[in-house]
Amino acid sequence: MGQYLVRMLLQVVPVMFLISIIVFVLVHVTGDPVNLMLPETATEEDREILRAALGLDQPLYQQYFVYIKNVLQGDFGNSFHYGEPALPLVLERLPATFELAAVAMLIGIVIAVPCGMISAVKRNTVLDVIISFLSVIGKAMPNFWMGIMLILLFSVSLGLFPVSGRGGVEHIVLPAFTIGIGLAAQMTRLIRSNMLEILSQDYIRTARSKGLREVLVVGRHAFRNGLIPVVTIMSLQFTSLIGGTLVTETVFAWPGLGQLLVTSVNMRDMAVVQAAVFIIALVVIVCNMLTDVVYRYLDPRIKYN
Amino acid sequence: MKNSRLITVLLLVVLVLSACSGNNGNSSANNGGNSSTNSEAGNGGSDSGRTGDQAKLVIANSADIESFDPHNNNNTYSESVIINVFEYLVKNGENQEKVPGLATEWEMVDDTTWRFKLREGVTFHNGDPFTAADVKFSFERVAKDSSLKQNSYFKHITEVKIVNDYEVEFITEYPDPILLNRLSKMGAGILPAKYIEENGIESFLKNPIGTGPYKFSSWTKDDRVVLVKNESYYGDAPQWEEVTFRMIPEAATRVSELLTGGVDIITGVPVTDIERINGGEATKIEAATIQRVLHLLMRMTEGTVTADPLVREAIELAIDKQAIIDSIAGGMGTVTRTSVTPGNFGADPGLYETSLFDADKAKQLLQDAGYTNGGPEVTLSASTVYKEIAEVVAAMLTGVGFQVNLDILEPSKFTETYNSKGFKELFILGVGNSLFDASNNYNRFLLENAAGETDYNNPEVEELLQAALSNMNPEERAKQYQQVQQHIANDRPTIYLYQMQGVYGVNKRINFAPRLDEMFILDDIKLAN
Amino acid sequence: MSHLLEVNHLQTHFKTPDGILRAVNGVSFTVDAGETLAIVGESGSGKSVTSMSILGLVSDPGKVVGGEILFEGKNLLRLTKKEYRNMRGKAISVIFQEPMTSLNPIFTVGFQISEVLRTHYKLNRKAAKQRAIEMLDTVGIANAEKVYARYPHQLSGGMRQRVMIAIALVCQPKLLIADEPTTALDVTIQAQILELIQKLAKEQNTGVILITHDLGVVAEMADKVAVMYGGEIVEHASVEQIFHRPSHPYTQGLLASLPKIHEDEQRLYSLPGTVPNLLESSEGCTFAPRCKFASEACLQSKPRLALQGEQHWVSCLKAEEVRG
Amino acid sequence: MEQQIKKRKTTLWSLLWNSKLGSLGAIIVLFVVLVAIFAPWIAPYDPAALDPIKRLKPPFWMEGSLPEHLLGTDNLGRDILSRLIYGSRVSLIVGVGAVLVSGLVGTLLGLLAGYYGKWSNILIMRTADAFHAIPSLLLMLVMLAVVGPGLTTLIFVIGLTNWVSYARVVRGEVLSIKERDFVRAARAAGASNARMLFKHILPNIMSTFIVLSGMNVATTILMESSLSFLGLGIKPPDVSWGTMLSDGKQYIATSWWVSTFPGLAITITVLGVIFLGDWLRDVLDPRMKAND
Repeated sequence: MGQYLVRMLLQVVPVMFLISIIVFVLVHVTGDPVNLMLPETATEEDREILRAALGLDQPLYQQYFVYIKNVLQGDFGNSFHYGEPALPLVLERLPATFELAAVAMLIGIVIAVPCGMISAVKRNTVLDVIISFLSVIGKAMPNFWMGIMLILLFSVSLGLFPVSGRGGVEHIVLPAFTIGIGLAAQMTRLIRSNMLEILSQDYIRTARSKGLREVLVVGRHAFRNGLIPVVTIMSLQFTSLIGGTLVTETVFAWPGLGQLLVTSVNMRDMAVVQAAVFIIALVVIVCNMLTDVVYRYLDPRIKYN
Repeated sequence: MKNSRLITVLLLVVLVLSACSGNNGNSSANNGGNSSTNSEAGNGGSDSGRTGDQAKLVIANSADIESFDPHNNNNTYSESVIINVFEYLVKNGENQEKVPGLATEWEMVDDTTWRFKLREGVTFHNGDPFTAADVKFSFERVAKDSSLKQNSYFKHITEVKIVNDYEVEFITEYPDPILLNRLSKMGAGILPAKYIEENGIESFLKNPIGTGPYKFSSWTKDDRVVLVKNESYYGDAPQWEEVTFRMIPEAATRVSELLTGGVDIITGVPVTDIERINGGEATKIEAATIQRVLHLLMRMTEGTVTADPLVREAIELAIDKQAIIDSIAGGMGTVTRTSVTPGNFGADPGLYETSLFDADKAKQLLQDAGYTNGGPEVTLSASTVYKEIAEVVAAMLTGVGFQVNLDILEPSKFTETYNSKGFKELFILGVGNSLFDASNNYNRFLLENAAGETDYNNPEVEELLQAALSNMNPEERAKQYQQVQQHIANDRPTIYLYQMQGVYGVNKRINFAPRLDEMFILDDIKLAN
Repeated sequence: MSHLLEVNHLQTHFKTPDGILRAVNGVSFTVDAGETLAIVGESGSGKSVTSMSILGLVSDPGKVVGGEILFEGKNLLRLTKKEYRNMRGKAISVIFQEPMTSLNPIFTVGFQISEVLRTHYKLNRKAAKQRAIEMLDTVGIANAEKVYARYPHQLSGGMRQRVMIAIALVCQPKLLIADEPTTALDVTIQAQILELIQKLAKEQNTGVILITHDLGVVAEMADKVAVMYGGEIVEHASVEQIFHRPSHPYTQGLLASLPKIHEDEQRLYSLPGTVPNLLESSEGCTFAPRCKFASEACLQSKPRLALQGEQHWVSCLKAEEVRG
Repeated sequence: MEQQIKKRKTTLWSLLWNSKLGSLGAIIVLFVVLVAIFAPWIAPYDPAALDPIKRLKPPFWMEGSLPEHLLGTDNLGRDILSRLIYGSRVSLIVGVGAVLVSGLVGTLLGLLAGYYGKWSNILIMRTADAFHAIPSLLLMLVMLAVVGPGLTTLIFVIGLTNWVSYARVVRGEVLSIKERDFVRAARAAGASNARMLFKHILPNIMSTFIVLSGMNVATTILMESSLSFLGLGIKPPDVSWGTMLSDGKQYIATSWWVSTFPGLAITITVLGVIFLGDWLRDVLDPRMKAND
């Protein structure tokens, strides 16, 4: 186990290194931030001074080394928009996005697991067709569209939930559902096809031949096996949510990472973008490793070798 | 046995995840000091901050403030919020006349020296007294540090001399007829010298203090700024216990918040929602003219089609500005042939509330200019903010025979191109004026500034503008600017589409009169009855 | 005398988009306690569907549409779902062909054995474990206690099949269906497993239906043999009769390839032609297209299962000619 | 024999016919493709022709509608039906174009990684991991901010951020195909690398490629609308469903038709693509699960 973790960590380093290069290149092709940082009245001289101050007059490889050195010390530079260090700016947004992603995920699971299983067990019945159809529609609807609709329906017309912002439990319902419905749609499809495959396995036939009740056959023997690939997919979806909630965050004025990213990209606030990409990448990698551990725990066939 | 194992795994995952987010919270608490603890207070207070609570006000803007540093801010949203925390020496009165703020009296000693008497008995939010040292500190900071966004407005202030604790002298590099205007705009906010020198600017920005009627409570970025009443304010007692500025980027969401009573005032109401808000039981629309005038700037560089005055005239005549206002702006706008609108120094009323439109003549002009088959090809650039307007303008130009390439740029790309003077023939620019002075409008046509942008070059105008820059005689100076306006209207390095209005949605429990300068002066916002 | 199991004119059909597939088309046979019936045939002949029909586990889109299955005189097809479920694993058990995939990979073998006990006898955890370990011991697994906590992937194929046998026999069923129980195993293991099944069946006086395509196995184990072809039984007799006096050309074909079995199983099926299309109901004998004895008559009318000697049933118009 | 060949030819069609959802998907996709191709002949108006006076007129069955604008007009008085018809072009071009780009890049890299292995494998797969760890929408945001939006850039930006799934799947396929007998035999017979790749391996991963692409077209169409929402979509005078939808979002409460029709168009098209894709998956590659 320990050895396994060490090996995983050894894999993470080159990936993070590659990410640093991708990010560095991206940021440097975005061009000269100086034009955006200074007011329109600034002279060419002002620009030169700022460029030198930012180290932008150095050769590219040198800039990269300086950058890597700083990053290793946890210094991603200052956000020129906020005039504060970039890393804490990113970190203080993480909880909001985490919260949203986690609740959305939960909603997705709560909807998708029963729907997917019913759909598979009752395959080709009317119920299955309805669930399949709804899940395809859920997947095909653009996120922001659904968000605005939910606001109009549940807040403006019915007055059940607050429109936007982050606050009490009632605030998270609509944004989490906006994301959760999309997730549920995808997961339902996945769980259905997974369960279908598992229900045709020999050991399900064995379980039935033992005289087990169908609930146990499905709930114990099929579900547990069906869970294994679903865990992987859920982790994939969760990690993609960390950077992927930005549309929903904008609609619901949810102060998470997504909003910070949109603002920062629009402002060319590259220190923040870099820090955010790094942090997200790190979260993704950590989640992947955790998934791996859970996966191994769930499936006794996989050993740590 | 198996189940318990599964549960353990799931619990473990949840624990690790929550530990992760917990850590992040902690680390931001370490780095963010007060802001993170405060943000929780802010969140908790949000429900009680909803309308209905008499002493609490919630305002929704479309963008977050940039920072609590009044010297390092460059947008109106920021100023409209922090103007309640940091005060200026001089304030704008109802008709933009200068009235006492933190300075009670002022006089011009000579062309480059101004003396200000400071208000006594004023304290910062931490209890420190406000004195001449704070004025010196504040202005020398913004004048000397070129990395501050407001620096360029103040860099000609060479020194602030302390005469005594309550008297200062401003020394400028050259005669500045609009120094008072500068002292009443963003960038002129007074910071606490002692506090900053003791704690450093970073710590100050996390827990900013000023002299204003409202104190900083919390700022959750991209979410909300919460201000609370300054109990020891020297002026009339502030009337709101707590004011929350929320950041809601989506217009549809802002409107929904207003309609459901989540907020009291929203900015940037889409014109199509005006009827809906006015029809709402508890909501109404308030609109007011603002300083922003939409320009259509034209490149006069040798060799471009818009170098031909006939073409430029055709462009002005081709565009039906009133129609644009009536449709896209929902009637909320004023046509103008100058950007120095009423309320600004040097305005020429003869050019206001008037516009030229004659599509037939525009066609004729193009014929005269030699475009007999196929009109000239022009590229029209605009930011996505003005996308609709650009589309209509393009259609109108196409209508009289132009071949228009529409070039819509995402805002920061637009700013980048603008700052590097990279536009082709035409571009649309919204220009505000926080100085309330014609110089702010016309300095772009100074030879030096116009080079590469419009390449406007009229020696007469250049002479007038240069003279007005440091002319300390107001009447003469106003005349000079009025002459410039006539020239610009004839030369057309730019034409004006219209002067915009700020459209606000307001809960009926509130009386709110929107301002020309788009500020939220919180104590002017009152509970109805 | 009433038989342990009596299957009469069993018909199991599958609905497919292309029409109705008659997988089992009027099959009848009997099994007595302590007796072993072997059902032989190529894959697709309907022998597995027959066994699943008896277990009541024919899955969609298949359905038992006719006939009766009398178990101890009771018609299983009339049972409620619950009654049927209570029979499965207790009175009637099954051993499947694939020990590799027939055990659930994420549960310990112990759990999977005691699960049956707990389902049918409401035993508590401890008692079930006790009994399961005994059973593991019975099926010849050394270190039963350790193996109890193992996962299937940690066991060899032969061990897993022993576990399957343990699961099937732990409730001492009256009827055991062994569906090609040794096909997937090494030749050396095969014999051990068969021996084990035989031994335990004798001890418990269990009736066994052995489904196989391996005539060698049949010779060793069976008392009676039913040869299936195209969803029908084409020959049904005692094991001696089948081996000494095969009366159906298909049985003969199977026997003819017998010596080669141990070299390469593939050659068992080297009969000319292919498995019949069960979608089209032919008027004549289903085997006729592949039969070297076939005549016009064979293509015209369908033969019926007819007594051709003592307890020897054959469904062939030319049975006498075939027997030679 | 002849009969068998005939049977095989009809198989695909009859299979499609037998799958109700599959044929529904095929009909939808075919319809959209035809509309896109024949847009200039079908559309009643120039999609860019505006008339601010006739703005925000409702569709024909509602009060205040104009008979000449069947589905009403948008915020600038443009004909929504015409814009929908023309918008299908951009949505399809972006959808298919981006998928082709990511398919080509991903397949190529996947082939390299799988076939040559060793260093190219490590480098490519680690890069894939790195790309995977960066949220794709963010990547697109940055790239679009650099290049500036436009049809071509949109295709390339979406395409270049989505290559990872292709690379992974193709590499996996190549690894398993490489071990199959016919490939080993060909290699033993001295087939060149190029010949191996193009003659033996590429044809074998075609079905995987098609199945994956079906899924991706749907995702891409949705992505285009998300980018439009963030202000980085197609710029006028070009029109896409995504831009129509996001332009109309502020009129949802007052003039629902402006955004509802493009929203429906996207939903229905994606529905069609998914149905068709599911069916293709079932037919071509039953092993693959809906891992989109």
